[in-house]
Amino acid sequence: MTAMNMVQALNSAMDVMLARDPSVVLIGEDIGYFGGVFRATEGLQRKYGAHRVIDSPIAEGGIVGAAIGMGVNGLRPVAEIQFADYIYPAYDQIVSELARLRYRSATEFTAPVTIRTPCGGGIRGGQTHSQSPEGVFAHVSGIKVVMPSNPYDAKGLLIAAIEDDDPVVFFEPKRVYNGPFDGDPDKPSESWAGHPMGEVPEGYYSVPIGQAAIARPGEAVTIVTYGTMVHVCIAAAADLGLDAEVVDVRSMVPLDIDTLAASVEKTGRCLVVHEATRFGGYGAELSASIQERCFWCLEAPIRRVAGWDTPYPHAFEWEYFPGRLRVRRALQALMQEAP
Amino acid sequence: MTAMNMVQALNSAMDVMLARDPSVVLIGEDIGYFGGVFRATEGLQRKYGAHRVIDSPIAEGGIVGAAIGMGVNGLRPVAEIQFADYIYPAYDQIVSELARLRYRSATEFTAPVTIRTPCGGGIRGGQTHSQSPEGVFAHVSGIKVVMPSNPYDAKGLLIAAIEDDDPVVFFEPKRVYNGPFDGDPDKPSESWAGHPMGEVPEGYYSVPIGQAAIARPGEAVTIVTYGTMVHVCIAAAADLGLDAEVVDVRSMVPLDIDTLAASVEKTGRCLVVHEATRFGGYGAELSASIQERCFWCLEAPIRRVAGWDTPYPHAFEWEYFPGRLRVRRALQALMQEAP
Amino acid sequence: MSTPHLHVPAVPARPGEQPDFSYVRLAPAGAEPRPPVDVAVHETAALAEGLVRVLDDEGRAVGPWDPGLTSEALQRGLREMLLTRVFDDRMQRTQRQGRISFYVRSYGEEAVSVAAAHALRPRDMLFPSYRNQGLHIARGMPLIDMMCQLLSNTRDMCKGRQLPVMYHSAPLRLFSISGNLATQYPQAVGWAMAAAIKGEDDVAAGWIGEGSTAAADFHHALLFAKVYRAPVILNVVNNQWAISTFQGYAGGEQRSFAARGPGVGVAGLRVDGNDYLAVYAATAWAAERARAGHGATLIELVTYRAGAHSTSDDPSRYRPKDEYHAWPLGDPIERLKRHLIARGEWSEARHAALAAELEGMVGEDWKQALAFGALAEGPRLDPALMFGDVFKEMPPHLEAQRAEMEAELAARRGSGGAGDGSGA
Amino acid sequence: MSTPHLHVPAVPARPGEQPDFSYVRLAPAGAEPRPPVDVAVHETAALAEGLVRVLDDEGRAVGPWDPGLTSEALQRGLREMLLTRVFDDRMQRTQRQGRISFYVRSYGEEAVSVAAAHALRPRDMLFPSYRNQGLHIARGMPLIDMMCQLLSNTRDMCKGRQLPVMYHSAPLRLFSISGNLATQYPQAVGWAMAAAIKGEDDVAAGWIGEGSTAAADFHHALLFAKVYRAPVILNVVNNQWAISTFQGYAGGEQRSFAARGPGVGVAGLRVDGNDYLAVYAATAWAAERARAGHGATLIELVTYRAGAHSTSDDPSRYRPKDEYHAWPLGDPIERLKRHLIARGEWSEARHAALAAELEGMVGEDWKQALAFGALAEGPRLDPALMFGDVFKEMPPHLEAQRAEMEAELAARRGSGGAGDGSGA
Ligand SMILES: Cc1ncc(C[n+]2csc(CCOP(=O)(O)OP(=O)(O)O)c2C)c(N)n1
Ligand SMILES: Cc1ncc(C[n+]2csc(CCOP(=O)(O)OP(=O)(O)O)c2C)c(N)n1
Ligand SMILES: [Mg+2]
Ligand SMILES: [Mg+2]
Repeated sequence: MTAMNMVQALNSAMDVMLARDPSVVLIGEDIGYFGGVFRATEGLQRKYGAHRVIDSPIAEGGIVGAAIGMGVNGLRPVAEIQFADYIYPAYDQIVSELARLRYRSATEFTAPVTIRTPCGGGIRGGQTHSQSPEGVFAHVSGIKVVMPSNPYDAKGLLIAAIEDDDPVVFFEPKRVYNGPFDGDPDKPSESWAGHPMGEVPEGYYSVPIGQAAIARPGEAVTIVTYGTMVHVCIAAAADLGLDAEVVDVRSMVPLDIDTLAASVEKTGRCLVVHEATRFGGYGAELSASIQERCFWCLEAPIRRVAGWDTPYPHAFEWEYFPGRLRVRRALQALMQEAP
Repeated sequence: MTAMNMVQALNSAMDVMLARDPSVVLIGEDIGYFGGVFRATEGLQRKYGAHRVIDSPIAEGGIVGAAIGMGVNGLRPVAEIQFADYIYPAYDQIVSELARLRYRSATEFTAPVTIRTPCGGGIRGGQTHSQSPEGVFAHVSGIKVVMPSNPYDAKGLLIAAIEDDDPVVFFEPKRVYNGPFDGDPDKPSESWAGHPMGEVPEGYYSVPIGQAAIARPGEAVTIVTYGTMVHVCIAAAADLGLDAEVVDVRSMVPLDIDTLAASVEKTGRCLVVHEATRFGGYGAELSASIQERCFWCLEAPIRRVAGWDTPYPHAFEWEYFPGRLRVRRALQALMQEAP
Repeated sequence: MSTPHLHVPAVPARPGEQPDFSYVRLAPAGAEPRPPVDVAVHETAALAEGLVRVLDDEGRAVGPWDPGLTSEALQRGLREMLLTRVFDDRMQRTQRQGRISFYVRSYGEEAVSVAAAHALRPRDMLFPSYRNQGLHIARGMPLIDMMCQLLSNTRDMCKGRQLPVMYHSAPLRLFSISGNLATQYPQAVGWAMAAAIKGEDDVAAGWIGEGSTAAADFHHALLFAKVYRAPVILNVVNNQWAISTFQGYAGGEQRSFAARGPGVGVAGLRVDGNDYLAVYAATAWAAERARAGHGATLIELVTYRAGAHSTSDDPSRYRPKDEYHAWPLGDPIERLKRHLIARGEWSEARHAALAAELEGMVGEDWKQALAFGALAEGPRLDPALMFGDVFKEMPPHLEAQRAEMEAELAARRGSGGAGDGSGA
Repeated sequence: MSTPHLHVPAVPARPGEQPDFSYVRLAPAGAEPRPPVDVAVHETAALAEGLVRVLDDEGRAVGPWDPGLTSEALQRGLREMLLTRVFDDRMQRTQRQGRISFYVRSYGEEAVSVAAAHALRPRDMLFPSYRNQGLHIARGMPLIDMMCQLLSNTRDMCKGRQLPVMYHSAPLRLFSISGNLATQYPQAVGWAMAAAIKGEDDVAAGWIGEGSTAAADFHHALLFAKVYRAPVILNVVNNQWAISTFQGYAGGEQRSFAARGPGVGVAGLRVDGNDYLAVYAATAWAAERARAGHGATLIELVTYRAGAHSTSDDPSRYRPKDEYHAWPLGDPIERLKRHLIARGEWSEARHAALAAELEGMVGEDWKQALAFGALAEGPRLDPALMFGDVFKEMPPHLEAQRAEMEAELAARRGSGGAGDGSGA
């Protein structure tokens, strides 16, 4: 075990897989010689060559289109989209092709492509470096969607994604690249060192896709969340001294509804929290499917805390971000709720 | 008033607006000389000229990008995307630009673009001519999303969309272009003639965006749906002799939650129905927000009926399509549900 | 200075007007030089605006591009082009009879696919559009397999999931056809990049129509092919029409589509697409160039969509009915037949006999295919197949939905309902 | 025949290596002909691979492209290029001090924007990228307005919604800058199409970097400009780098970016982007061509990104530190200064005085801008503004969310929490 931050853990996952499997290749903007704008691929081109760690033109649609072809020809491409805000030019290749190929060819053609992309705000990136578009991928049949909240899961899930024969869109909550974030931007930023999930094996291991994790066990209320918000929610519950069970969804598709439902059946109350905009977001699916499963055990309506339904405003980042206060207020209201 | 089918009503809406407002232009693939693959623009190029009814290259992203520029320069473009299945190449221009322009420029630049696109299945179109992607637009802050279920609303809402200074994505449920559809493909297809909503004024009128409609008043249960499924749901309720209130959402964004909630508060039970795939779809938002508003009046969990979470399979269209039987079974189960 | 107005591309002839192909820039057969395969990209600029032709009006093969094929090879070309047409005509008829839901013919464009397939190696990977069935036929896909796909019957290779004509074959290296235009183009480039990464000398080839060059994927494909010098052949089938839209709206006014290649830095060839020998020679040249590591070639194949866009289309609404007769590049089958006859290796009689043989063969196969069912009358595959292969392993939510559907079908059978979802 | 391998574009020099610009194809000043503005597209092919230059190494203006500007016009050009640089340097420093969160300089590329702005009419619509601040300065956007946007303060034109440098001005016809590369390109073409539709003789001009030519929007823009002969000028600023990625990865190997124009059917010019006179002349030529109804021009402006990509970038990680000194096209300000001095209309002393004046001016404006607040220290605009202008009228769900946020802020003030969303 070594202390790694999330970027190092991701780098280690790709390093391990490039070494283990000659069919693994990386492609993306600025990922090669430079090592990526967030340094996730640092040193990998030097180690594995420019034909396996490939600098690409600025064409997200071309990157994914080419990656699909590579996958069809026996490679396991890992494409980096520099920011999730810039994944939309690739949306057609992902939705119409990557997600459909196995199905429409009745398994004769498949492309095990992993698409890594940093998402989320809290880094003063403004509306085009802060988005969380997981919802518009989770709705698409045929792709798996994953978001880790810590270095250990990041490496294990990324290895699982690369080894997965299905396409995976892998979202990286960049606000927690360097350390957990409890929602207070004024506090000196924490590091992963010392955090239990910052202890990462150097070698190969994987975390199975399709399983949620109990980030904090509790009895009073269930908070269903993922990514950066896992840490904010734990902090908010702590602020209130509330014995909340915080469930880290981790795998958005397939969803581990059983783990979520078991928790809600136990607590009787549920708060769904994500950073993405609220309306029509992934939290709506969480709320709807939990309600369908747990309706008769619910002691109060399932509530959602999310980013407001506006673009991510540069100057009002901390009024926009669903921080500890917003989560606390929602928890307080939820605990008080009664007919 | 004249009897019009939905295609004629849409054609009439564009005809009226081209005549009323010289800034209205149409652009799209095969829409000009040919009049559109569904004939929605038939005769309009001859009437208004090739510089106002513009045949375009096969580049959905280019169509929307150019339409935005036209909008910025004072025109009111109505872009046709030939099938909703082909809107994804334009997703970036819609999400990153059209939806954001007013906001990021603090109103100095706006583009009142309307994007019309036929959606939905039941026409043996297979997986690339049958999709209902409204959910991936409803999640995007800054665009309005509309889907009419009949000729009267189609014309009124399209005129409202064209006059709206905000961008509107206008989905047309093509299965009901020529007549209402109760879900039985073996019955001779009905025509709009004689249907009350098939009576359409020739001239100018509009149906306000942001208002749901009660397609069938009732007391026993609320069915929240839109597009083709409005007719299927009415038929399914009739099959059961169930006094269901069928609410036609019509405007997905902004959502008229008050009308939905009022109905559910009255009936105590709610079924959400759409043709789009279920997981992460727009129905999840309907379920989640109705649950938030009406939890304490709910006598049973809110259930969803939707397309299965697979691509739209050509040969199994009627096993895929959420037909009358599926709606009926869900209604029966819902009415029986108890702790 | 003219007052400002929006230019819209001219369409030479609309219904009722005289066909006018004066806009098609021609060149005599044999006129274009054949450069070495390592020629510099910019030196192909003239070829990209010229027209590579081998068969002249007398049916002779002339000039440096003559691939010098054996009589046997030529007869195979003729046979498979004719088979493609016979197959198309028959399938079109069955669609009219309601047996299949949709069909797309390649009438008039048979050389584009058949000659290319013959010029490539079996290991080379093909990324077709929906109008390249000649590739499948030339690669030996059993007609029955194609027919069963068209019928969405119990032997449908797509398990009922795809529209007719969306064939695929991994063993024959024919990529799965997509309903989304041009998406296969950057995929073909990526496939070729992978071959280069793996050190294999396989070549990829992709086909799209001229209308599809407007798609972003065309740009991405050309760019990636240029940047990584990918061993890929990018074919643009310029059949003048994209449904009702004339090629001028794809940028064809006063500029060839092949010229996009040199513009970006990819070799470009403009080729007589109705000349089997020219298509063969151009494809062979591009494949050799790619295999030798000199990179990609953009080949524009000038042809004409002699039929409707598909069985859902009626071209008489937007172009003169008899336009095809005025088409200056003739008919690919007629021209190769004429050449073989000129060589003394073929005759009208043999041709008639061949046609009869092929029609008989297709008829036979059709009978056999029908034995496996048809979408309308059944038998059909198990609808539960719709839940398979969305993912490699079926996740719980799809298991649950499959069970729901099974229950629904059981209920439907109970209520004696038709296979219609209404259960009424 | 080489064994297959993936070609990757060569990068001439990495950190520690000698700068090497031998790949930049040069031409002597005055060498390129200046065709009439109605020249046929294909006749611009040579110009698209050539290099339009006016200022020679002695600072003389030579050749047919010399726009013959007055001393007054030249001095205005010099002044506004220098002001752009002074402004950039000052804003960069303030970013270092943490006053603004992010900044992008145009160091070394000032002529690209300033000369173009001067060659266009005030009614012409400009679609800038984030590195064209020279356009804003040349069009007279008050520096204070730009500074307040950078500070996201109480006078921020973007109401706090945008990253620094994402300026806009409807009255000055400067389009809102997007963080998404190249999206403005097809919008510029659409704007120009609308001008033509309305019968107005306004021209649109768009700017993107060479790296952004890889984006689909570049293709759509060129194609629509070609098909509808739109009155638009499409500028590609080839500053050799896209963050850490060398222009070869955008397709620049052995091919100019301007050549994409003639490839598609749009006139192309490759221009010395550090030559104020050449940029001015090329822009004026393209504008005249567009206004006369002859269509679009793709202008590649060959320049060098002398500074970091942005304040978040450290170029010493991927290119030689001193590369700029070896750049063969020199510095745009130095070259125009030299020309004015050669004409006897300028002097080092006057230049120094001008620099001092502009620095003073920028310093003054900065003080005034700061008076309106700064993102870090405040005062800031009302956060409730974040809910405005998502739609023209605020829909109920946003009204409700605004109320929620107001309550949250009240609670935060109550708990004496910082403006941090934590309330801790
Ligand atoms: C992305 C996308 N947009 C639109 C369509 C609808 N469509 C199907 S075929 C076609 C015309 C294609 O013309 P062309 O590329 O010239 O090929 P051809 O049919 O002539 O062989 C169109 C517009 C589609 N299938 N995909
Ligand atoms: C669609 C998209 N992809 C990626 C990015 C991230 N990005 C910002 S600037 C940049 C490099 C652009 O280079 P170039 O176009 O040459 O412009 P320059 O910065 O050199 O002026 C990249 C990759 C983006 N903003 N948008
Ligand atoms: Mg065509
Ligand atoms: Mg650049």
